Amino acid sequence: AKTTPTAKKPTLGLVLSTLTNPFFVTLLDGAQEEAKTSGVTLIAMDSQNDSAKEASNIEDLISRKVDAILVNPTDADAVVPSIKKANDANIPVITIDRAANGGVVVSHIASDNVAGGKMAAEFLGKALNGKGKVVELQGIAGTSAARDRGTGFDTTMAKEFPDIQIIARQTADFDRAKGLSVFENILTAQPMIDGVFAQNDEMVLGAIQAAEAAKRTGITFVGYDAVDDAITAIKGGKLAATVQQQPAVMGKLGVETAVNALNGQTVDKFIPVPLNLVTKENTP
Amino acid sequence: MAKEKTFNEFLRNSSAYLILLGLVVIFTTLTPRFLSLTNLINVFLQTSIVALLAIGQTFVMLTGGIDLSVGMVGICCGAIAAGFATGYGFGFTLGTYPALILGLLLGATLGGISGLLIVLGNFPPFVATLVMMAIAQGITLVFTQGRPIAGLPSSFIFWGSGSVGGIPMPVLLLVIGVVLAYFLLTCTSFGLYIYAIGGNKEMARLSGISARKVELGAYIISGLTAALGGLVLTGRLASAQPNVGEGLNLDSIAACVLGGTSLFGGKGNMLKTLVGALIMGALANGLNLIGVPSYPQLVIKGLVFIAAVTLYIVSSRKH
Amino acid sequence: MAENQVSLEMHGISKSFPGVQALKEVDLILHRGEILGLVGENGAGKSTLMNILTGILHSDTGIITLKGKPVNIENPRQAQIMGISIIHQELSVLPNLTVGQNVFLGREPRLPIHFLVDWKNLYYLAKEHFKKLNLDIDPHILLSELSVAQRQMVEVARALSFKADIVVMDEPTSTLTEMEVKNLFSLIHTLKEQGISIVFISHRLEEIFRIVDRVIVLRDGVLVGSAPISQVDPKQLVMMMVGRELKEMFPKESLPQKEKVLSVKNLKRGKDLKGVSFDLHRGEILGLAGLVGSGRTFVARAIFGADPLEEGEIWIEGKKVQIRSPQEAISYGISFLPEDRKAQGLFLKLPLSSNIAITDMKELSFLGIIIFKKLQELASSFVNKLKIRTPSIFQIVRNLSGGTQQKVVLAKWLALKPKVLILDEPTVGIDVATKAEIHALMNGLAKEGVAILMISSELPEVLGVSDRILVMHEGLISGEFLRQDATQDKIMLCATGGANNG
Amino acid sequence: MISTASLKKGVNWKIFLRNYGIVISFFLLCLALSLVSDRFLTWTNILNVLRQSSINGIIAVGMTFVILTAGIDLSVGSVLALTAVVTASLLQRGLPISLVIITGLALGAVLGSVSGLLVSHLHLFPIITTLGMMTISRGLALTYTGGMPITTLPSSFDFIGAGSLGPIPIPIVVAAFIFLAGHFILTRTNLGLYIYSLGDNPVAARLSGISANKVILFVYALSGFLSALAGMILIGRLDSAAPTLGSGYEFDAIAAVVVGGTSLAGGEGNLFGTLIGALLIGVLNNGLNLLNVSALWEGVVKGLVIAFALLMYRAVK
Ligand SMILES: Nc1ncnc2c1ncn2[C@@H]1O[C@H](COP(=O)(O)OP(=O)(O)OP(=O)(O)O)[C@@H](O)[C@H]1O
Ligand SMILES: Nc1ncnc2c1ncn2[C@@H]1O[C@H](COP(=O)(O)OP(=O)(O)OP(=O)(O)O)[C@@H](O)[C@H]1O
Ligand SMILES: [Mg+2]
Ligand SMILES: [Mg+2]
Repeated sequence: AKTTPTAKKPTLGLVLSTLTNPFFVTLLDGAQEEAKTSGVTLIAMDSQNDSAKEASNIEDLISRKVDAILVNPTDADAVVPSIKKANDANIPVITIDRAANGGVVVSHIASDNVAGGKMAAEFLGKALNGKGKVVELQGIAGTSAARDRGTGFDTTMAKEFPDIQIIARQTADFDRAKGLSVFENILTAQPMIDGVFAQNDEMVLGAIQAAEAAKRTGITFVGYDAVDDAITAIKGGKLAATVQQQPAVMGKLGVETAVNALNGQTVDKFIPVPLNLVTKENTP
Repeated sequence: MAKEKTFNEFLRNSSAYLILLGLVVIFTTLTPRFLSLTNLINVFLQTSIVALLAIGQTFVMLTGGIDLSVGMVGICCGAIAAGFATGYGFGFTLGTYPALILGLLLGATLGGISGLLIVLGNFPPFVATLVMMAIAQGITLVFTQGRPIAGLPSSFIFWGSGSVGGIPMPVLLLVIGVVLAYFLLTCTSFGLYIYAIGGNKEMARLSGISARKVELGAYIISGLTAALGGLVLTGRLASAQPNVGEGLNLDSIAACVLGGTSLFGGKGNMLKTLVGALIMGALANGLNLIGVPSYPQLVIKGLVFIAAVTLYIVSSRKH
Repeated sequence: MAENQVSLEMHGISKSFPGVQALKEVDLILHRGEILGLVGENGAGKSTLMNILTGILHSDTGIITLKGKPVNIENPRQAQIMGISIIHQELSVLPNLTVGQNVFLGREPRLPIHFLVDWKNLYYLAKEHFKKLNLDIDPHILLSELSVAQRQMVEVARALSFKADIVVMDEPTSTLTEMEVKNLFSLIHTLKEQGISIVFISHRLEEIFRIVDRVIVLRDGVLVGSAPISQVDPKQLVMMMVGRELKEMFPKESLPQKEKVLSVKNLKRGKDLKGVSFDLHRGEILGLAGLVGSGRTFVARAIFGADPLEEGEIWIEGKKVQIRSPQEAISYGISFLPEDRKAQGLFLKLPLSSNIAITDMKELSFLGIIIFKKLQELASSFVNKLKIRTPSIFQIVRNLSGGTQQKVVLAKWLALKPKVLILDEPTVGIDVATKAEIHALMNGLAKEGVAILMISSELPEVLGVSDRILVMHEGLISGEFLRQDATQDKIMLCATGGANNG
Repeated sequence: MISTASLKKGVNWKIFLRNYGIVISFFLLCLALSLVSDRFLTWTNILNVLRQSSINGIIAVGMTFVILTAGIDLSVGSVLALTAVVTASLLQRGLPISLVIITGLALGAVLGSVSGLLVSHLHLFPIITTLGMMTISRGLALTYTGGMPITTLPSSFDFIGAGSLGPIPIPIVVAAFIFLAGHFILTRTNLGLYIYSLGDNPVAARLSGISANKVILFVYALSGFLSALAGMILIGRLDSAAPTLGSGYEFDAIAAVVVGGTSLAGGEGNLFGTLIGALLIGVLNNGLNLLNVSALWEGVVKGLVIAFALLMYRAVK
């Protein structure tokens, strides 16, 4: 790559809430690709879903005097003190996927989890013709993703499809193995299930496995995230739909925005990344 | 001969310090930023929560027990105190200080319940504190409804994010905590009994010590320091997070063990626990500074654990 | 007269454990300033009775009266407060505390701010206390650095540091040598003069006759006799204990053969062993005497591969061998009974049968699968041979009496049918009758050609059993005697280093 | 002290409770659940519970062996993950299934052996050694997969997780076999006796000529091996292998072992207790789902039930 002798190559820090979830790994991939093309150095850090580790990571980035910090917060409130620290050190901050509730943020790049939950509810409601029994598999209790997707789904269901009954809400911790065993148990408890919304694809794939093993058919499954496995499942007719956020796009936009901001351009305060409902009709 | 022995003795008594020193030297040669004042304060700051929990953990481990609930108890106390301070969930607001004190009291109570299960219910410490971990997590989730509690008064946040004379509050509290605990262990009969119980509970009982009370005391202290850690963490994150704290249990145990505390009780000391915690903090910070990606960081962390203990064991072997 | 003031009365004490009636309606009276001997076979109930007195166990029935007042002793602390202190049969000191901390544990001197320990004063008091007891131990060092005998003396020192009216001594001498015993006895006399009453338990009858005023005898948990010591002789006493007459205490028959089974040359390891050489012959019982800490145990451990050697050679049946682990030693036909049964010999949580069988599993199994019939036969045969008192061969060893446990460890090593048998204090805590049986057993083994190296701190035992006697002093062999030439005085002279100087 | 005629009886009753208390607690829990949910005592649900407990059960067998020697293995979950992703990637490359299974199991045994070697030969503390192994294995699993799950395994591999032998699902059959084999080793073989003796008194064990190092090596290798086996069943059931698999499994396994009465100090305990412990945890999870208990309350309920189950008999002493 060619470098201009005058401008020093900027260094960006990217703090991700976790790197053990494919969604964020994809986000990182998108960011790294963009970093390579635009010739910036990208330091990626993993907060392991732990707000305290996140604070440490951001402190370490400040120690390393990076030019800008991209953060995908573990939590909107918990990240605020760290953002303030970066503000004090005059390092611009961009939030990705999850917003921060305070501090000065140059730009926020995200798709809306509440809207995603709503999207899933609307699809499932229509698919069931507005009536039936639905199970919701929840993510790790206390995480914002679980909260927001749940809120979007629940309020929409209650408002738009009053005849649909949510007969069980159980957590499976965003985990496929737990999705499998929890749904096995729910299948035993509930003789009639028409639809399932899982707050991520991992859980829904586990649930599908359970339903197949129990030979229970006629259940409409809806997931969230559109991971590769889920797309395959949609193609195979096992999964009805999944809400696609575009993590790679988020990562790419994050780096782009940071570079633009460092170059003195004005950037939008909020850069939305559109959501997509992937169904059999529009599988990529 | 005699010289060799004393050298071995020196190694054995100070292997934890040597490992820390080794890490510092390695990271300093790899990146000049490591040894800067701000970064050293960072290391202490990042270590402080785990180290606070490790204080109480040391008491418990010295009696031959283990406390798996420290992380969750800390989070629970942080959440309840945040509730009192903001009115969330309670519908009324107390001042920051009453809230903090109630948080600490809650920690002592939860620790005390674990202790009672152990000394009266005859539970193995592992199970009793595992149960307490589940219950503390449950209380937190039910109380917060799974949402973080934000909007804390700044006087509350100060305890985790503020600083006095350039020294962050968590570090200050840690230093005070370690000094107090060190004093308690070395200068009081309670401290002596803690070691005695860890050596052999039955024999301590035969010596006329009320072993149950002392053991109970250790768990209460553990609950108390867990609460302190939780409150500081809440201040540091400017919000009570229902979902952190899972890793804190093993980290606090690891800090004790890296500092040379025996899992079978009776051996260990407070300063070395602090050093054990600093080893982990310095490692995480240093690896971040030199830019090791996150997955290999895990591998390196594991290797350093094993190497550290190897050094300790090999140096303490009698010949 | 003060002597006749009753200080303690235990009346109708019964106690049962699952499967065992340990005590049946036992009565005990202790006068002020009296030294009461409590004797009986292993498992007779002596320790159980004393544990009830000191609040460690609770009796099923019975009344305890202290100075005329009935009392209820709930726990050890209460017993201490009532002026009863005990030296436990098993070491009950804490290895990771210092000597001084051990002595004053639970009663540390305090600073004016009450919860602070006055360490300086504590160590000062400990030192003063040790001076009174004629003990040369630094109170600052960790207990784990002491030898077993020294630990026992710390235990004694601890019991005597209470302001007690009654001191119970449950086999205080079992790990002590002559010197310390003498020391202890003069202490006991001092206590007696101060009006303190003492219950003294020992399996060494000569000690009973030397020190006690009156003796009571337990057999199978029943009180079978009580008499002033002046009115009984050893034979009668033994008869009361075992219920039949015993013949010679140390019968000695075998004649050593000349064939060398084990030779060690110039064993060296730091200051513990400074060059030890000797030969052991087929069918010979070689006694190894010496003071506590003279290094006898190290010789045994070195031969058995338990500690690495710095220098030296070991020859077995004329072949030089390298022994780096107990496993290798066992493969050469060496057995080693360690001195500390609890720490090095027993599996307390396992049943008696497993404890005995464990060294011999290759014989007792097929393709690694245990043949239980054989295992049980082996265990039963040793239970019979050594008269091990147990409700069944599946009894958990923790629940056996002290002396019985010692028999279990011994059985474990005999089960191996060794060529060379090393016994480190083999009869510690074993009653007279069984001791005679063990000695007979040793003689029998020697006759069959087993070479035995016996370490013992009990000189009469060494003199009675050995064909030849080696004496150690500070890591070196300081004397050698044939059976017929040895006397207590000669051995003591070598053991204290006197022979080298003069 | 007055004689109490009932005391002798009382002693036996206490011993009975101490030995079988966990079984009684377990049946009481089952009874309670069958009263509140008519779905609980159905054949499918019983199979469910057994199948879900089988993975934890298999790991807990290895954990019991390790804990009996006074050790502990925190690395089981990560070893499971590492062996699972390696197995899955070999399967995707189209290697013959039997070969892949053998390789995976061998890898588990090797990883366990590394911990075992460190514990036995260098005398490192088991907890920190296996904690190190835990982070190393997790790191390797993540590095190897780049953090992404390996998906769509050949369907012929499904039988391990989803197949059944007659009416009994394969995972249950495997777990039953492992429990029986483990029980046999512990109670009927030299090795079993050596394991108990080593946990009871390592000094005496060494002096008794037991090759302590080999025994320790064996238990950790077994623990790794069984973690790998559990991992295969898991990926067979899930039809995918994520590097995050098995996190937290160490606690479930240790809980099963300890709730089942095995002492963390070693030398005391048995696999029957572990079996009941694993089933208790399995039934509890199942019951929480059947009764649709909210995620927020799950922790409290779980903690209280386990505490209550143990209080039933632990407090009598
Ligand atoms: N905790 C226990 N559980 C079961 N049985 C026990 C227990 N403690 C002691 N016993 C049994 O009670 C009997 C008396 O034991 P005790 O220890 O009092 O004997 P002792 O006279 O002190 O013998 P020794 O001379 O060997 O020390 C023995 O048969 C012993 O096995
Ligand atoms: N198993 C052991 N391992 C290490 N050191 C030991 C062991 N046994 C004894 N020692 C130490 O060895 C030193 C001297 O040995 P020891 O006192 O056993 O000699 P001894 O002549 O056999 O006397 P004793 O009659 O007490 O056995 C003591 O300081 C003691 O602590
Ligand atoms: Mg006794
Ligand atoms: Mg000795």
